[in-house]
Amino acid sequence: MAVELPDLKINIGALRLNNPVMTASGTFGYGKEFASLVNLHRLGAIIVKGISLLPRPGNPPPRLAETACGMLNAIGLENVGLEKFLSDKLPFLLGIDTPLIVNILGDTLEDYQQLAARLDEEEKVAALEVNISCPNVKHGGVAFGTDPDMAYNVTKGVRQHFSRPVIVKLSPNVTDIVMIAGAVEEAGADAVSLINTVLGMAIDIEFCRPKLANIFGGLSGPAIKPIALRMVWQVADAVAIPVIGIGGISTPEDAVEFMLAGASAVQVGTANFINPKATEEIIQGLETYLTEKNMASVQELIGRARRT
Amino acid sequence: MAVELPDLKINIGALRLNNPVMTASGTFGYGKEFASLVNLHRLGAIIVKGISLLPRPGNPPPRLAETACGMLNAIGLENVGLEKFLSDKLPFLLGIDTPLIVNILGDTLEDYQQLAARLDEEEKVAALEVNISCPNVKHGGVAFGTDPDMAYNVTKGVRQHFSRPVIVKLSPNVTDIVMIAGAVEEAGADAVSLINTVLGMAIDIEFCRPKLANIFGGLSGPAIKPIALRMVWQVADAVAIPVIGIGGISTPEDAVEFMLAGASAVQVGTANFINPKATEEIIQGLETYLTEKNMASVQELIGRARRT
Amino acid sequence: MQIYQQKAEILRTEKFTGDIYRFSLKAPDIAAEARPGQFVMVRTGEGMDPLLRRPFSVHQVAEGGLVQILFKIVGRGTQLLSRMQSGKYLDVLGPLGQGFTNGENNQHFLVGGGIGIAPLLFLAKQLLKRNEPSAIKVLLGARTEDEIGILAEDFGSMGLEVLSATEDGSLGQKGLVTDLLVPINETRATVYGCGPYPMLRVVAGICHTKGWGCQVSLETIMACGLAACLGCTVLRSDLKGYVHVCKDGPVFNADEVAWL
Amino acid sequence: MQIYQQKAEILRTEKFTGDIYRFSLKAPDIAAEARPGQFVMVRTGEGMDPLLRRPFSVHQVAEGGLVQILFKIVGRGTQLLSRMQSGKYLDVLGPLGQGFTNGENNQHFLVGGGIGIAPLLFLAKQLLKRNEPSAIKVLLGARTEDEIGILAEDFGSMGLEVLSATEDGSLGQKGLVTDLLVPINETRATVYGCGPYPMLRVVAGICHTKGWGCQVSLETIMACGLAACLGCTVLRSDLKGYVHVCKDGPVFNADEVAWL
Ligand SMILES: Cc1cc2nc3c(=O)[nH]c(=O)nc-3n(C[C@H](O)[C@H](O)[C@H](O)COP(=O)(O)OP(=O)(O)OC[C@H]3O[C@@H](n4cnc5c(N)ncnc54)[C@H](O)[C@@H]3O)c2cc1C
Ligand SMILES: Cc1cc2nc3c(=O)[nH]c(=O)nc-3n(C[C@H](O)[C@H](O)[C@H](O)COP(=O)(O)OP(=O)(O)OC[C@H]3O[C@@H](n4cnc5c(N)ncnc54)[C@H](O)[C@@H]3O)c2cc1C
Ligand SMILES: Cc1cc2nc3c(=O)[nH]c(=O)nc-3n(C[C@H](O)[C@H](O)[C@H](O)COP(=O)(O)O)c2cc1C
Ligand SMILES: Cc1cc2nc3c(=O)[nH]c(=O)nc-3n(C[C@H](O)[C@H](O)[C@H](O)COP(=O)(O)O)c2cc1C
Ligand code: FES
Ligand code: FES
Repeated sequence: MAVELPDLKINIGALRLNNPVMTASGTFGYGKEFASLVNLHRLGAIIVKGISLLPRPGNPPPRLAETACGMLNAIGLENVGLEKFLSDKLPFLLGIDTPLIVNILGDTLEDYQQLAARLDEEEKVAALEVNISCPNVKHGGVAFGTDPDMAYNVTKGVRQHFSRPVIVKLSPNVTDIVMIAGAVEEAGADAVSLINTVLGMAIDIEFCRPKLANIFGGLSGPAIKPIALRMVWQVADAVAIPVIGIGGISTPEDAVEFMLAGASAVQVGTANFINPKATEEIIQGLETYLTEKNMASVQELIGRARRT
Repeated sequence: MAVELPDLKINIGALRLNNPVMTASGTFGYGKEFASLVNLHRLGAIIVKGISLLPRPGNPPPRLAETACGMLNAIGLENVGLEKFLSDKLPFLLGIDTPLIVNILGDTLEDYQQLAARLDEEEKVAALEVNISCPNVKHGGVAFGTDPDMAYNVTKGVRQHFSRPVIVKLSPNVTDIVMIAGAVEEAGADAVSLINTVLGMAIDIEFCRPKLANIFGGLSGPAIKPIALRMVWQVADAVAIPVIGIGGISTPEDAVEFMLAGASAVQVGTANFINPKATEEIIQGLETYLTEKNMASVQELIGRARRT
Repeated sequence: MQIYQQKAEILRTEKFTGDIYRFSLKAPDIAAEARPGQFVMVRTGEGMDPLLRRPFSVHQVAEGGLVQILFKIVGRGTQLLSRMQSGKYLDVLGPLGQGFTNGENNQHFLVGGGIGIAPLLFLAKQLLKRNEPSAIKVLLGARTEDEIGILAEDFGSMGLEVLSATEDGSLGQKGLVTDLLVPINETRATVYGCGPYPMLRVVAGICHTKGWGCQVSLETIMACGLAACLGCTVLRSDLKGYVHVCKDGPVFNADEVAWL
Repeated sequence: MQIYQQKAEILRTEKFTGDIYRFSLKAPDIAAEARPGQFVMVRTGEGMDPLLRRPFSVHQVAEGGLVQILFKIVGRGTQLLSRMQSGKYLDVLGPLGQGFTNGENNQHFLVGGGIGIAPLLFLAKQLLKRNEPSAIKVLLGARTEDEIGILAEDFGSMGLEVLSATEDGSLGQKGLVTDLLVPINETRATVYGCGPYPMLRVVAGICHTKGWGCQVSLETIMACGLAACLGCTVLRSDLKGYVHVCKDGPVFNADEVAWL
């Protein structure tokens, strides 16, 4: 008797994924870095390091600090820039039979629009993920993602210049993430992903100074999972578009939690550093969990804990 | 030759403490619970469980869930109420030669004012700590602490009805904690303490439901330390009144970090559960650190990492 | 009541079948104070993850300041604990909570389900000080023999009658421990129950029907064990408020709490 | 280049004085690929705290698929690691980064400070394949004999001349390892330096003055070791951008990086 494997396929708007497990931007390089450790073809989607129009050198070191069950990073959005991404990084990804999602960031609305327009020309780019946790240089450096109007405008701009799905990635450093999610939904986002890192810091008590040259950094890893899960729950309650859960996901059980809370898919971030095979193990574990629970499709998980 | 011990004394406005280590509200009961484990006379101050005008039964169970390097609680502000506090709990505390700070909470502005007025009559109450993370029932349940105007009004109300120092305890679940801190300073707070717990949740994947009956709960413990430290740094930069650091402090090193970031004192919360002797060990460890660093007074630590 | 936080040396570790372990800890202060039904809070490691202490009933106290705990691996904390070796030290807090009280009745039934048998050996010893062995019966239930086999022998060697029920019939009667309780005809008896909540609910029901005294030891998730966090609540029988397991319990009269 | 994530059995642990340990790990894939100067990322425990892997140079590879690391306890991760016993498995990722390259010059100076000597044994073996023992000299520095004593013997038994300097004079010359370098008169030489940043800066300066080749192995805090997190940066010598230690290094030509 043939045993039916559960169906892991999910859709994020028009985006069809073989399974709901993606790599979080900035934690998986441009894919190639993990080629000898992970079967890239097996992933739900690959999301690459955030790309800006021009290359960015990033922040001075130290850029990293470890914290309890977490880490702080102040990479400063170092990246090779759009052109070099297209010429040096994209060719390798063309050979990988997995949807590619490009994470974009900018200093201004126009930056985002230009990135969207240029990436729209590349068929391989299945979707964009718009990082709105960046400071808006024309608005005194307030992050796009902390103001509903700015979040609306960025989303709208990208939406108008990109024909395939647009995912907007939300910042957790806000009083009311539901309000921001609502704004980007209204602006035409096909999905939201959350959360980006939580602003934090650490101090070196020997040298009496912040551990990061940038003083502040983004907290990620298992420590932030409860915060991320809460926000996913709140947003999934409030918007009609799919929600992608991110934050501390390290095991299949973590991924299940996010899907039960209402996420249609998940991203694995910091866990890639600790266990480069995390994504594959999570995909495998999801299958096992569904089998044990006698569920035919991973879609049955989505929001299930909110219905009981 | 007599070795000079470093001086641990600090002031929070008019409040003079023998050392900067206090117990965080809700994690040390009413003091008596720890009497056989900690020398209560040795503490900088004792802050008791939050008191409301009337007793509160709190939330249904389960109220607790463990997370990575942290825990979630949804106690629901269970407490014995003002009268029973005065009749049953205060007498024991009168016998302890350590400043007593009463943490207060309410549903309305009037609640806070009444609490302040009644507690002003008790000489033993050296200061109030005003928990503004509670929902304002007259404002659709939005937490007082997430809106600068409401935070201002609560502070002002308490200020007018209490003659000794008023500490306002800030919620981290906001976009801009500096703005809230500024509002309460303007309203006459003598100090701010931060942070209260971070809103989070956890899901039981066997039973497919939130682990807490209340769905959401407050995240505390080492996991939130980087967030707390960042907020202390930001607030200490912006206000002139003393800042009291709270969040994941478990070791002397943690306490030093908060003081270097700008805190004049610290509170130990969740660590009391894991190591009931944590407060005493932290006091001892601060002394050792200062001795090793050749510092004569703990005051030299305050904000030191912000000056280099 | 005095509570101690002690670094207790692990003097002996025993592994039973069914992922059950018994640790003997050198904790003289706690041993001197502990009473049957009380518990200790144990750190399962040095790091911050897992963060919280884990509660375990005092399984027995013995000569030389020994405190024993009997535990089953059910998650990460108990897993870590099970790997500790003798010679290492555990950070133990206790004794905590309210234990069993000696029932007024002439017949005593100790009813344990699964790892819930942990505190009953200590209780039996205590009861034997004031009662004839014939007045004490031990009823043990488990999924399979593994989980209670050894303990059944321990009770036997104390001269107590032991009745067992296992779900798979591998020891004693096939069925639930509560099945053993139903046919018993006594007018005045006290039941001391310890085990999973569904079992205790049935035990409470049976006792209520028969008019017996019933003391149950409840479990909840705990953060402090010290009545400080207020996290370990269960609903009171009047449905109007809560009791706290670590302070008002873990042993309750069955009619103090709501059975949902 | 192939990178492996392996569960490597700890076959042997050696404890030296000065809180230094040498572990021999069974990691055949990594052993087969590793080159001197490359490193591995090791999980120091199973839990989530400490979270990140820790980088260690490949100290040696040996017959039977063995990879050795030599490490010093400096914090929590190395503390945990030091307590692991043989028979346990470590999660090891590697080999990573760019190692040393065989200098073109006829004289080779291996300069190690403190625990920085870790990768030099492997390098020495490699250089010996293409060079006479007389063309290779080892200069070791440390605070006190403890930290380098054993290793000095290892180099000696390979037939290499070893010069030592200790700050307390307990082994070799009293002073810094860089003091040993200054008086050497060679026109064409390559220095391979490994140790604390201040030492490497001096080494780079001396080599610059003397016109020698200079390769240094740098340390930074790392999260991934895979060129993915972009956290392990050091400033480029043109001051206009950064190199990444885990990908472009850990071994750099001294003139590639800024010396601040
Ligand atoms: C007063 C008291 C006395 C106890 N005595 C014993 C004893 O003598 N021997 C013994 O083996 N166990 C005893 N327990 C239960 C024991 O505390 C739990 O099994 C242990 O905390 C689980 O820890 P873990 O890290 O292995 O599991 P976790 O990974 O924390 O959890 C695994 C599963 O167990 C559940 N769980 C966790 N903690 C508790 C808890 N405190 N109560 C009920 N369920 C829980 C979780 O919800 C989860 O489903 C007692 C509990 C209490 C409250
Ligand atoms: C490429 C490379 C190769 C290395 N090879 C070796 C080796 O062969 N043997 C050896 O003993 N050590 C080596 N190190 C250093 C080693 O990685 C650190 O000592 C270790 O990570 C400290 O971990 P910990 O948890 O014990 O200390 P922590 O508690 O994390 O930190 C203790 C102190 O060490 C500092 N520190 C932590 N990590 C690093 C790091 N990666 N680089 C520099 N300083 C750090 C911290 O800032 C802190 O001051 C190497 C580092 C790198 C980058
Ligand atoms: C080193 C590092 C770099 C990151 N870079 C980016 C980035 O370029 N763009 C982005 O949207 N998010 C970035 N993130 C955020 C992650 O994608 C993710 O949202 C966050 O780390 C939370 O998930 P985690 O806890 O699983 O890591 C970065 C995170 C880390 C740790
Ligand atoms: C179980 C529990 C109960 C708490 N009750 C209160 C309270 O009544 N009033 C209050 O202001 N804060 C309360 N807090 C918040 C703590 O005082 C503290 O701000 C928070 O836990 C962060 O510090 P920590 O990480 O050291 O625990 C409570 C925290 C916990 C864990
Ligand atoms: S466990 Fe904290 S009050 Fe009971
Ligand atoms: S350690 Fe992550 S890029 Fe080098």
